[in-house]
Amino acid sequence: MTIQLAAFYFFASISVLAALGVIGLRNPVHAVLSLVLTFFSTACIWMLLQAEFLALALIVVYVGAVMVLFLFVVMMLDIQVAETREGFVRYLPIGLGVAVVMLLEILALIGIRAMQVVPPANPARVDGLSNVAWIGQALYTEYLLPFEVAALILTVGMVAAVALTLRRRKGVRHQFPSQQVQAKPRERVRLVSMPAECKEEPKS
Amino acid sequence: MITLAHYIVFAAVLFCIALAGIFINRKNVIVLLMAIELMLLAVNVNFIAFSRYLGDVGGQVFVFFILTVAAAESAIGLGILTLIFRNRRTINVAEIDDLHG
Amino acid sequence: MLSMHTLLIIALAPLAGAALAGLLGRQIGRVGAHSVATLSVAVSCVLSFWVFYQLVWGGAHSFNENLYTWFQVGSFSAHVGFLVDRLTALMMVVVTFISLMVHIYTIGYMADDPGYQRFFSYIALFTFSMLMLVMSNNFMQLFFGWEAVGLVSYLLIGFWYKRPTAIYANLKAFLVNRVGDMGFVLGIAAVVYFLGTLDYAQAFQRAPELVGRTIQILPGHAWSAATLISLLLFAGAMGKSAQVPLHVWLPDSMEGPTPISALIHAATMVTAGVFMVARMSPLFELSSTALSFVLVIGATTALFLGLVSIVQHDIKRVIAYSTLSQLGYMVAALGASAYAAGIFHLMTHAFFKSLLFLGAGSVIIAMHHEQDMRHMGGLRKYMPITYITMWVGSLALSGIPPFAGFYSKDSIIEAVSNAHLWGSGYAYWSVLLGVFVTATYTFRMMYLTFHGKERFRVDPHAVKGDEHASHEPGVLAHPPHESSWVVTLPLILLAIPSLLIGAVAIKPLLFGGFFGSSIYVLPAHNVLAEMAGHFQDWESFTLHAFVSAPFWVAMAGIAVTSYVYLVKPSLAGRIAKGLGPLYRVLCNKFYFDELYFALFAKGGVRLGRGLWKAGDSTLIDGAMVNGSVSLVARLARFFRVLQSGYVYHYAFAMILGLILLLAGFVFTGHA
Amino acid sequence: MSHWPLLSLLIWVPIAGAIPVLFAGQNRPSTARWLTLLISLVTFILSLALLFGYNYNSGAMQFVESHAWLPAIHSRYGLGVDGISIALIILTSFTNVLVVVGAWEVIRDKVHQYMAAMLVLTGLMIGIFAATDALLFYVFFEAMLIPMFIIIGVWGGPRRIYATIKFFLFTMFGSIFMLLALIFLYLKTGNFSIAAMQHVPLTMTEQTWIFFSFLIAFAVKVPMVPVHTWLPDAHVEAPTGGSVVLAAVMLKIGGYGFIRFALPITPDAADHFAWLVITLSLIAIIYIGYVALVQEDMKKLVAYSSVAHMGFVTLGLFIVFILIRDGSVDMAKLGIQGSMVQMISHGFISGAMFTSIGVMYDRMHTRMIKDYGGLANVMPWFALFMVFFGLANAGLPGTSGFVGEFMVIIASFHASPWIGLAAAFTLVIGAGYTLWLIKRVVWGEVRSPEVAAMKDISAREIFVLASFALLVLWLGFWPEPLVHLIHAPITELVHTLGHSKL
Repeated sequence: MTIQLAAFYFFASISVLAALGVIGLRNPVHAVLSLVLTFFSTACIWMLLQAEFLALALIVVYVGAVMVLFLFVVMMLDIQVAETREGFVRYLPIGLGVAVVMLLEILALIGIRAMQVVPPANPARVDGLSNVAWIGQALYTEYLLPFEVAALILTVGMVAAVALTLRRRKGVRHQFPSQQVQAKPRERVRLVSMPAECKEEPKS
Repeated sequence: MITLAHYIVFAAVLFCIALAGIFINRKNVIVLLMAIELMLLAVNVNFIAFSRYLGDVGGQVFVFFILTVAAAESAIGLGILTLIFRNRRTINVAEIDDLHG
Repeated sequence: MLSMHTLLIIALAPLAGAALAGLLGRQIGRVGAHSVATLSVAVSCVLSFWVFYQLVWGGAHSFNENLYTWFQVGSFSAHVGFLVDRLTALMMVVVTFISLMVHIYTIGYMADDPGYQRFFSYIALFTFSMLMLVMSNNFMQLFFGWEAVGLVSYLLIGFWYKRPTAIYANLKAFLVNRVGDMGFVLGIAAVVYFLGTLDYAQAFQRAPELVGRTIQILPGHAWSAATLISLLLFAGAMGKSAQVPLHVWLPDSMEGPTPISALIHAATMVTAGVFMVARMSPLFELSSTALSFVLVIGATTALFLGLVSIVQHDIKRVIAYSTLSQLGYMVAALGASAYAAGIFHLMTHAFFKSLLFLGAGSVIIAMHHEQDMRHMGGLRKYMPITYITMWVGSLALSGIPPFAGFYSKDSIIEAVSNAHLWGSGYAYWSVLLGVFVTATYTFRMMYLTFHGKERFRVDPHAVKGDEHASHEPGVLAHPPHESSWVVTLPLILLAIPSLLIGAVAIKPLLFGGFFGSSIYVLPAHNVLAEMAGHFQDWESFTLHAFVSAPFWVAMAGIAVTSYVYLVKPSLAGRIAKGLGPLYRVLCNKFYFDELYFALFAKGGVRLGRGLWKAGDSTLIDGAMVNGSVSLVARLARFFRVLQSGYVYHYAFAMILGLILLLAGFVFTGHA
Repeated sequence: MSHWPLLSLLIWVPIAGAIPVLFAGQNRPSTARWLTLLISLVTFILSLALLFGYNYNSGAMQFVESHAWLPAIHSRYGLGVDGISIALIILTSFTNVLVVVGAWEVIRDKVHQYMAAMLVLTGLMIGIFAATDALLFYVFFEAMLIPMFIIIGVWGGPRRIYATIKFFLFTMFGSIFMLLALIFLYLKTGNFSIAAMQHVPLTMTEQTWIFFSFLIAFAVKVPMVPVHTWLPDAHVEAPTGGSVVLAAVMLKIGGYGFIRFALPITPDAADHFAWLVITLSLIAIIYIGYVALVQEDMKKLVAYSSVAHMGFVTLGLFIVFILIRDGSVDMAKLGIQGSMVQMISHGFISGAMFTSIGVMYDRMHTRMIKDYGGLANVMPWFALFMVFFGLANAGLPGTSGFVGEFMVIIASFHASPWIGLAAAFTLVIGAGYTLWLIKRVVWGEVRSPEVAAMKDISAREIFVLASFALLVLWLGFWPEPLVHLIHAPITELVHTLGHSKL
């Protein structure tokens, strides 16, 4: 048993346990934190695969951004835990049953024995590059258009998320800068010409 | 040595846990979303493992894109979630059945 | 020589008149309308006489030219053109002359009708249509004229469109005519089929090819081509010339104004069938079966519809049935291959029958639109001109020498007696007895109208308000008086030919080869040639009458009628009662109307409703269209239960599917 | 002339013209009207220009335009016309002008949208008649449904939803089969050119399947018995303009489809199943005649009479096979000529009939025959037109209604006297239902105070009806120009039909 294998088993078991926590924990905040742990351990496994860039990206993007978003949402929303937990016990066996059947099927299909292959030399190293440079070269040449599209998707996702959650509350006073800028003096002051009015002098 | 099989089995286990999560947490949208994230993660593990063992950069690039899309997806998903919660004061999926035919 | 321009003017002048009077009627006013229409027809009339003169005495040849191509498909074409030979010219003269008389008469007759301009427009249009019919040089244009006169007849019968009876009658007239026209169109199609052309000249030239050609109509029954063509064409003639069993429209057509009854339903349009058969003589001659059919139909019409005339009370209906009977004579002449005699009778009949109708119209004006003869009587002292001219017409109708009708009718009877076709025996007895019937109803009408006691009373206070409104029968506001000159002038002008034309025309028309090549008769059928053998001149023909059967039969009819209506007026009622069932059958016109109404009108509507409800509504829309819709709806109602709307149900289904798919791969062993 | 993309202009001028009309907006109806009229007139004049550049002696496509459209499936933006198409295109653009004038004051609600829909509809229908690429044809064929759907669905009568859905479903049902047939032919020929499809050899089995696909598609459109029931419903609910376009142009697409697709692509199957279509046509003529007789709704009556008249179109097209078998080529041409003339003539007559009914409906807001009576007393000019068109509908010689029927009857008598007899029956039954309608509506005493209050037609309505009337008369008295226009392509077609594809 090499050190890598030991590390693999270590991170994998943490990851699996944390994943079980994600679906099993009662408190949503705990579940999210557990998910963070899953991601983190998986990132470590990716490191073992010498995919350093993606492992770090997973931690930075997912753990740093997405999971924090989850956490915010969970904490902001006032969720009745009891309500969302109903049926948990009832569906546990069926859920586990389905999962196990599925797992067995997948394993049977893949054929574990056939996959007992040792990894070849790191392909990035073969080309004399670091992993980051290796991906970067592919990304900015061959996959340039998808890359730009991905950027667009992210932007759209952001705009959509903002648009979805944006709301105008009633009874809240807003300023409308555009209208304020366009205001003209004529609209503000109204000159009314009135007949001259003099106080009626009592006739003497 | 760590063989390809290790990674694949690991990914399959993650995937099935996520699957079970969808079943048992059927009412809680947040956990559903998280389970989906887990599934994606499992898939990503597969991609990277194969990329490494086949020496093909395409797998890793694909993971990159999946991360992008997943981020966008969870942002919008959470946006919708807050909207639902704001309008209905609940995230219980059982009460969201407007599509009932 | 004849030129296209002259003929175009003849045909188009009335059309222009019709358009002006009709479309600009309000602008040009009443006087304008009748001037324009009358003038246009007068132009036609004068030019027609000129054309006639040119052809008969001027040595002009027949004119046959196409004006323009109607359509051309491959080698098959239809044209619009004119064929003017002596037969056409004779018809043109008759048509335009009588039309002109009717125009003049109408100025007086319709003087206070609100539809004055419309009326002139219609009759001028009629003149145009009729001219197109007779001047045509091909079948297509013939059919155009044929239908166009039918159209004008439709419009004119329904001229007083507020009367329910009038609009019923015009619909009936059009539809019954259409039944005949259906045969006519098929006849034309048959001509095209066998002869490959629509042109008269070519068709007649190729006609001999028809001999021996047959067509399988029903499997195993070969029909002679000539018979098929002739019978189909004759179906059209039966409709237009109101032969049994398509005669039912003509009596009802009397709902139209009287000038129309004279022009269209006596003198010209109804004789179109006779003209057509004469024109088609090269085709009809080829089939003795068809000729027999024509002969029997004509003779039947002549006798049996004449009988109906005896029991009518409406003066116009008496004349209408008499027209039917006379048309029967003409058609019988055609069946006997005596085409010239048929045309001859057509001509004399046109004059004296329009005279009778216009005279009846004059009487009707005098009686304030009363048409029932039971409320007339003794009118001779009020309206002498009408009285005398009507007698001329009546004597001509009854076939008393030397009036025109005698010559034509006598020659028809003789021709029929000489015919050798199947059914000619029956036909001969029918037309002979018809003479008795003719004399009877004619004299009855004259006696009831002009002689005997006055069966109306004059009461100035009886009629209030509208003069034309229906009022108590037999009560007049003013005493009857003679009509104005525009009415009597045409009567006099028509009385002259009614008196003379027979004697003048018999020799050239029947025996002088007047028609030349326009009429073709097989030598074996040529009865007129047989008669020509012992014909010398009209005087001897007249004298011969006094020793022949028809004259004495007519005299017998006159005698009986005179006795019944002049000597013992009460006898008529007793005879009617004595002949109970027969009288009823006659009064109901042999129940043709009732039968047709039940069978075709009601039956058609019932059939239509049945088809609509059962076919369209129930079978197609109910079972097929809405049935498939409701099937889908039912299926959908079943499947919608599956759509719970819960995301996790869908997810569950999806995962289940995935598991099954994987299991499938696992067990079949290939992915 | 030749370097102008005349056909493209004809299609896109009205469609593009719809945009400014839409921009005229709800509040400027008269701008929308005048603009629409202008565009319609331009389209009409452009369509007349086709006549001048047309070579009458050639049966080939002319004014051809061809551009790459969908290179992946070898479909081209291909346009071209022969005499048959030109006749129908002119009918379309002409009808459009009259419909626009006819709707002038009648449509008050959302005028700009109505006018725009009409323009788009016109452009698309012209596209149908001009397409030489089957896929392009199909696109126009389907797209045309949308504006019609809107016209009936928005400005229609009370049961318009039922009617539109029925209309849509019937047509879609038919066109799906056509699409299948076109895809099959594409796989066979390698492109979507109609001309190529006409020349590709096909076995009898293939032809049979393709023929029935086309038959279903076009039979719905024509419509033939028994898939005709959408037509009365659609007509009854459609606004006047919709009815006019529906009757005058849209039904012709079915006949056109037979001429362009079903007959030349599958001549042997069409020959083999001619008896079926002939039987259905004769049923349409007689059975529908009886059904029309008893209708109480005027529009339904005229709609049924349309079905009966279109029966002549299909009859004329399919007796051709019997005639070719007998060797009477001229009569075969006459049959197709009769069909074409009948289509054009029916366009004018039914358009005018529906306009007339629209005129009455605008005044009384009812289409029931029993509510009318004695219109001749209060509306003499209208009565003149109504009677005229009624007689034209009954096929009176001198009107266009006669010409087509006459040709088809003569040709069908050649095929068999019994077919001729059944076809000629229309003379009686057609006159029966039309004149009975006239009797109950136009003649008689004034029926009610509402009728007495009706005003005679305005100058605008006279213009519309008189335009129709002049054309009806012109075709009736001198059909030769039309016959000549379509003669060369018909000769070509008969020649094609005479040669087996097997």
